Amino acid sequence: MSEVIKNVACPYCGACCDDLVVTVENGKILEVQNACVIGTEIYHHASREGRVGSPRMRQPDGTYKDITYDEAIDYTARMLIKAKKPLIYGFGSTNCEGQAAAGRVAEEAGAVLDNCASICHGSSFLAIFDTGYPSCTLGEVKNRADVVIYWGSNAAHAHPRHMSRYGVFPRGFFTNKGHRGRKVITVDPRYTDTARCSDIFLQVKQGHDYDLFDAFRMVMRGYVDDVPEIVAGIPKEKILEVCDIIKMGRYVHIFFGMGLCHSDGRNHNVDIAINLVRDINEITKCTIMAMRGHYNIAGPGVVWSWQFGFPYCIDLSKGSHAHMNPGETSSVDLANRGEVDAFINIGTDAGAHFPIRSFEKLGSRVPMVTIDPSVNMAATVSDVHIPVAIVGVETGGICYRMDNVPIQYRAVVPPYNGILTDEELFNRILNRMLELKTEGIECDGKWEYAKPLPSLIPVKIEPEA
Amino acid sequence: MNALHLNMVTQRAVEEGEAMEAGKTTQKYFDVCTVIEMNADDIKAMEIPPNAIVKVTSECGEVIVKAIIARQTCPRGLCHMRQSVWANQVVPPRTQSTGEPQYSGFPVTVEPALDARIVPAVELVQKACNKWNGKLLWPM
Amino acid sequence: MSTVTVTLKKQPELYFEADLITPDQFAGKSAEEIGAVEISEGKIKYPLSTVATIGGAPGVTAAETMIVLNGDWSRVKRIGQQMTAGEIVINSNTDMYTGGWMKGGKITVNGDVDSFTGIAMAGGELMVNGKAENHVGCAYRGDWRGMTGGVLRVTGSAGNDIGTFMRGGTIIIEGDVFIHVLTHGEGGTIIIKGNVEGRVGGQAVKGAVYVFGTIKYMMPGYKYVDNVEAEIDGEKAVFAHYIGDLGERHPTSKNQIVFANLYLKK
Amino acid sequence: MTEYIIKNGCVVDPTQGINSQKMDICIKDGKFVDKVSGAAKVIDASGKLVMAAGVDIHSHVAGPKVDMGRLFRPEDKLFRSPMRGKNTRMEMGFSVPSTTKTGYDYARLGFSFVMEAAMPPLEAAHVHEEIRDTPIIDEGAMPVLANNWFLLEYFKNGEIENAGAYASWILNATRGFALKCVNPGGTEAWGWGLNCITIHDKVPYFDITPAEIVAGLMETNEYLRLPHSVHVHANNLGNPGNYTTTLDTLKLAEGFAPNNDFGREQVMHHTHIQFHCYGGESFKSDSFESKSKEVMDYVNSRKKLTVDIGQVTLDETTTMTADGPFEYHLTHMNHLKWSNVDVELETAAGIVPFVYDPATFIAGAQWAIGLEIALFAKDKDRCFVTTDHPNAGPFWRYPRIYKWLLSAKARNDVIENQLKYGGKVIDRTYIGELADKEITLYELAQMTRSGVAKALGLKDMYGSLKTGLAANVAVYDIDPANLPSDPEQYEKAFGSCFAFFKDGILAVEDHEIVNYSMPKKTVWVNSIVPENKQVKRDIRDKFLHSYTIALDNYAVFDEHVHNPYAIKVDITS
Repeated sequence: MSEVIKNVACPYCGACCDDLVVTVENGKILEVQNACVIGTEIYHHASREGRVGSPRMRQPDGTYKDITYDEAIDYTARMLIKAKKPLIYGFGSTNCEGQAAAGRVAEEAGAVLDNCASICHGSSFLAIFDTGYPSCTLGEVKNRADVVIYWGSNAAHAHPRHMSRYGVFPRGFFTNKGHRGRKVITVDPRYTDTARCSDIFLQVKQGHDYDLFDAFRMVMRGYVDDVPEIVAGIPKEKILEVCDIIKMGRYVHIFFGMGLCHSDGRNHNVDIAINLVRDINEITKCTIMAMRGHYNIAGPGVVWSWQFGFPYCIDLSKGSHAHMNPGETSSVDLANRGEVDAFINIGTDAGAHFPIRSFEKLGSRVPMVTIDPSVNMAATVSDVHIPVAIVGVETGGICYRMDNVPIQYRAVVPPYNGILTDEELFNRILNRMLELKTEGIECDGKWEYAKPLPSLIPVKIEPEA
Repeated sequence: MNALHLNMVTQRAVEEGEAMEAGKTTQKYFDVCTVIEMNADDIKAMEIPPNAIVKVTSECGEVIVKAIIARQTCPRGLCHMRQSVWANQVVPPRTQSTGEPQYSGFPVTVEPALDARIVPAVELVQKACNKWNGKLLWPM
Repeated sequence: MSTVTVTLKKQPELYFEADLITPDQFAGKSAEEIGAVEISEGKIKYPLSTVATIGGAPGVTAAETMIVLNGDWSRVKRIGQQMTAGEIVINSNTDMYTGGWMKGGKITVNGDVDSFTGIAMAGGELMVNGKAENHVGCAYRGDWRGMTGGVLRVTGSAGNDIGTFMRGGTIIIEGDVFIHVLTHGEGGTIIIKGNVEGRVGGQAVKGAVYVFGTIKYMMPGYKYVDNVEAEIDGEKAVFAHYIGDLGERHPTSKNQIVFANLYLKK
Repeated sequence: MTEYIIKNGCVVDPTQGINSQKMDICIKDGKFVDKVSGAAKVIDASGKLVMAAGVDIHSHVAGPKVDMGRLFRPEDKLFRSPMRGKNTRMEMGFSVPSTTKTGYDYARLGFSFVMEAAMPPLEAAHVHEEIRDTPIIDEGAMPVLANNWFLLEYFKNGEIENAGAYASWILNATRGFALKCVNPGGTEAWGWGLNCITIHDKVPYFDITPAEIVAGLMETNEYLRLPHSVHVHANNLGNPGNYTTTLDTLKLAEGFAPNNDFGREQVMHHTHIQFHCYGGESFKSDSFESKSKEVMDYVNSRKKLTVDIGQVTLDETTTMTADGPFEYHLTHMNHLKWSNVDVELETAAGIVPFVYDPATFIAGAQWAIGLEIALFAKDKDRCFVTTDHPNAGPFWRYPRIYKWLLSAKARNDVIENQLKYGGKVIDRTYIGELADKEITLYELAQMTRSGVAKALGLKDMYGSLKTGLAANVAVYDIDPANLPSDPEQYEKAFGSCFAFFKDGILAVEDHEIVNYSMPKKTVWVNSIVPENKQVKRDIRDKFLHSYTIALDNYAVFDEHVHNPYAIKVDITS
């Protein structure tokens, strides 16, 4: 008998659409309704042949051999204890319960705890540290906003249902004309599919958003005459036209994305955007929101802030207190500088998404464990790969949407092959660490690193056939 | 045929997102990510046909991909690669001490390499990590 | 002044953190006690004597103590952190946070430094005979109180974020700088002898920047007002004087709006 | 189970009229008992003060804005966090402590129950996650409702039964404890960048006034017979001259009478009233003045009101409130970073760091006003010590406030030596008139224990040493028979209790946290009302058209509520 499960929240992007309808039968997913193409793919992936059903360990010939959870947990626990400064990075697709459990493990391990924001909206965190975050929940945009700006954000691709659920098209309480009542402005160096849905497109010169924001702020502060004729490739008259739309708006909202965080200046592109929002509030209501990537990438920021006071890049190696300073304690910098001696890649794929010049310094030098439901690039070079249940498909839990609203996820099928959830896995790693410590295993400061198991010596490169 | 010096951005595309969720070892992921999106006039200026194979070189590496006319228009001088294993072969790891690599806005040289082989993701990553044993364990 | 010489013998696998290598910590201590000062690498803390040889003796107070660091300190962070008096001479490159939160005394680095040099510096003198990376004399994350005093000089080039959230003191970069100078500044002076790529004085409320070279991309929010002649860091020159950032808030004093000032050598 | 006897302590318990009597307190199976066997573990409390564990009526300790306060202030941690103890987890943060530090610090102060002051219903699951990770203390949380679209509409139409049915649904859905009112109407107006300053300003579109909202909430509260009264943060917080708004708001209580089975006597609790007792027209010392006397004269004359003080502690702290427009106003005064979250259909929140600098006149005046309120209060069972943590200062400064209240000398020391404008503060406030006034330990117990528990409707759970109640008790290094001559001893003793039992489990022994893994409760009110089809329809409709999450995903799932303890209130029977 097939069963229809309603109001299922989608484990793909930060929009966390919670209106999916999933049809299942005998633990298999038959159909997914309401999801975008990417979300649909996640559910189908769960039922696909060839999933990893057991922890596996890399062999000398580069193949993998199944091991038990106990063996995988013991390896991970020893690695965490022995390493002088292990890095636990990822959590893009982990629920908050798993992230909280990981926090306890990291504290016990004296690890650096970091999440994907480190290479994504980390710059936004830096900006929020410096200027704050005048924001709102997505319903405010839906119900009130009549001017919506997508700045350096390609929602059409990265958050496929964002525009229809929140940003552009929905009819809300005070916005019952839907998109006809909204002015939509996109700022991007490329004419993206998001720009195509907009009333106005500002083709900013790549890397010069900061200058354009400054010009906007000058207009808001009344220095119209002093604005140069062209700023960042945009003619002054166009800037003034957009500023007029903003000033006439009843409720203005800015969504910003990687275009700001990934280009020169990083956090300052965001903090000047936030300062523009402060300026606009003198004239009319305005809020801003980071287009967070993964469905629960806001989660670790929230959870670790209450555990340690910092959202990411948390160095717990001192044991006495937590320290955070991105640029030093951020995963990519740690990798670049050779500052960690063990690596757990969890719920992400550093192998695919770090610059290879950063990742190779981890992948070729330090013991590595990947915790992820699927085979990803990091898993293909890890010493141990531990599969876990897919959040939102095989286990529920709390996840934070891009606006930090907690969304309660549901399991629609049981975990494949009885694999563990992230939370169960981390709790068992913690228990094993405590056991090992009572057995006298410790980080003893010997210069050689905890020896990799004999079977894990890196495979020698053969010349290409 | 000419080489071009362009400004590169690497970002998400829905095709890449969908393929990624299907699996990074799949043919689908390979097909949608091994491309560099360029302005049609830039491709013309290189004197290559669209969809020709090119070599993209940055300050820190190189990668072989197909040059296509951008699905989402790039102005001249700007090119785009979908964030992926291939894009990250050339993304500079420098972070300006913020933790974030230079994913967008770095100079690249694009030159024709019509006979070059586009390398699968696993091979690229395993080679970089000194863990390549000569065969793909995850056939596409 | 009494001198302690510390020669690093053992290199870390990762990085050392040496926030306890300051005249304040060394003053009045015996050789044995200095040898017991902790230097950490990740989770592990080593007595200094196990990784370095120590010679000489400190003074009774920090002000009477000079520390000379020999050997290779390029993988050592936090030297001179929070020092209040005395002197440190580093005959080597160093890593991050050199002279961070320092309040007094003098540090001389005969080599290059990494990022966060002189972070939130409040006083004293920090001299780098080499180049620096990013975030020179900047604020700690989230703090609106950046560098508040002292003099920080780098003879070579520097990266981005020079004097972010600066409120006082002087930073001199003799070489080139990439982007972001005096961003969010509310005081202090930054002198750049070389060229800057851009973003000079963005979101600055108050403070002054002198640039002897060129600025490739000027912030739109800066407005030319006049030419001024001044002697800056021993060099007399005529500067084009700009005020800004017009996009930022500014206080008023005696009914006059107070801007940040940018002086670009003509 | 383990038995304990706290021997020879000097006991203060206003709920039994015990004032500094030497007696033993016995604990068995987690409860206070009359006697224990000879096997009981002895805690020697001779020469020490024994009180029921403290109860906090208003503290921002868990939830989205508290966490944003942590997140966006890394500098609040830098060089300002204690080093990790031997048996405890890391403790991070000065003004907004991490959850572990929150639990530990409350235990060190000898507190057993803390009311989270503002829970946005949409984000209730977040509050409960943090409660799970806060050790030792029992907690409850109050959903913020005074700008809720449903209630604005019901109040506008005078539909109290519908309002009651909705409020009851919200309490159950969020596992909430009481009806919280923050800047009634003003926060909804903030959705358009506006505010409601007086209680008669109309809310845009909804065409209702703050006065009608507050009255509606009181009527609803008594209709539902809830343990706690409406918990009010009035309009016009923090502005010079706002005391008239405060009096207008307090007077709204006159038409209502308490209706409950929990022994609660008030119909309105006005929180952090220090921020609402300002006269004058500006913050300048020639205009600003204290109106604490005017407000407290009224409060003293009305049994139906309780207040807490919201004492300024003269620290660098982090302000956070559902009063969104106020925080916007504040960021324009100090130019520091500003966070804001407008929550769809419900509420908002703003967060701004703030330095109460003793070198400014205004911080000194605010400091004085809080103490005046406590000292003017005639009935100490109706006036409670808080800092509106972390708004006026962090909660772990309570011992310092106790010191200022217990010792006139300590207070005068601040005026003379710490405040730059002590003289001006005396001129513009009443603190000089109260120069000799001191409270007693008995009164302190009322203001931090018995009175608080009664006002919350929790007198049968907390704030008392009566036999049969859960054994929550603290022992301090103060000898009531021989009070310290140095007031600093008060701060030291109350800041680090000698021993603390949570539900009969020893959490603090000899000033050290020895156990933080005991079960802790989430106390909530399970309100039961007659079935109401209209309200059900309205809820469905709003979720269909206005909310961005599905109705089925709104109520906190059972598995996300940690160790729930429901207080059932059924008005159908």
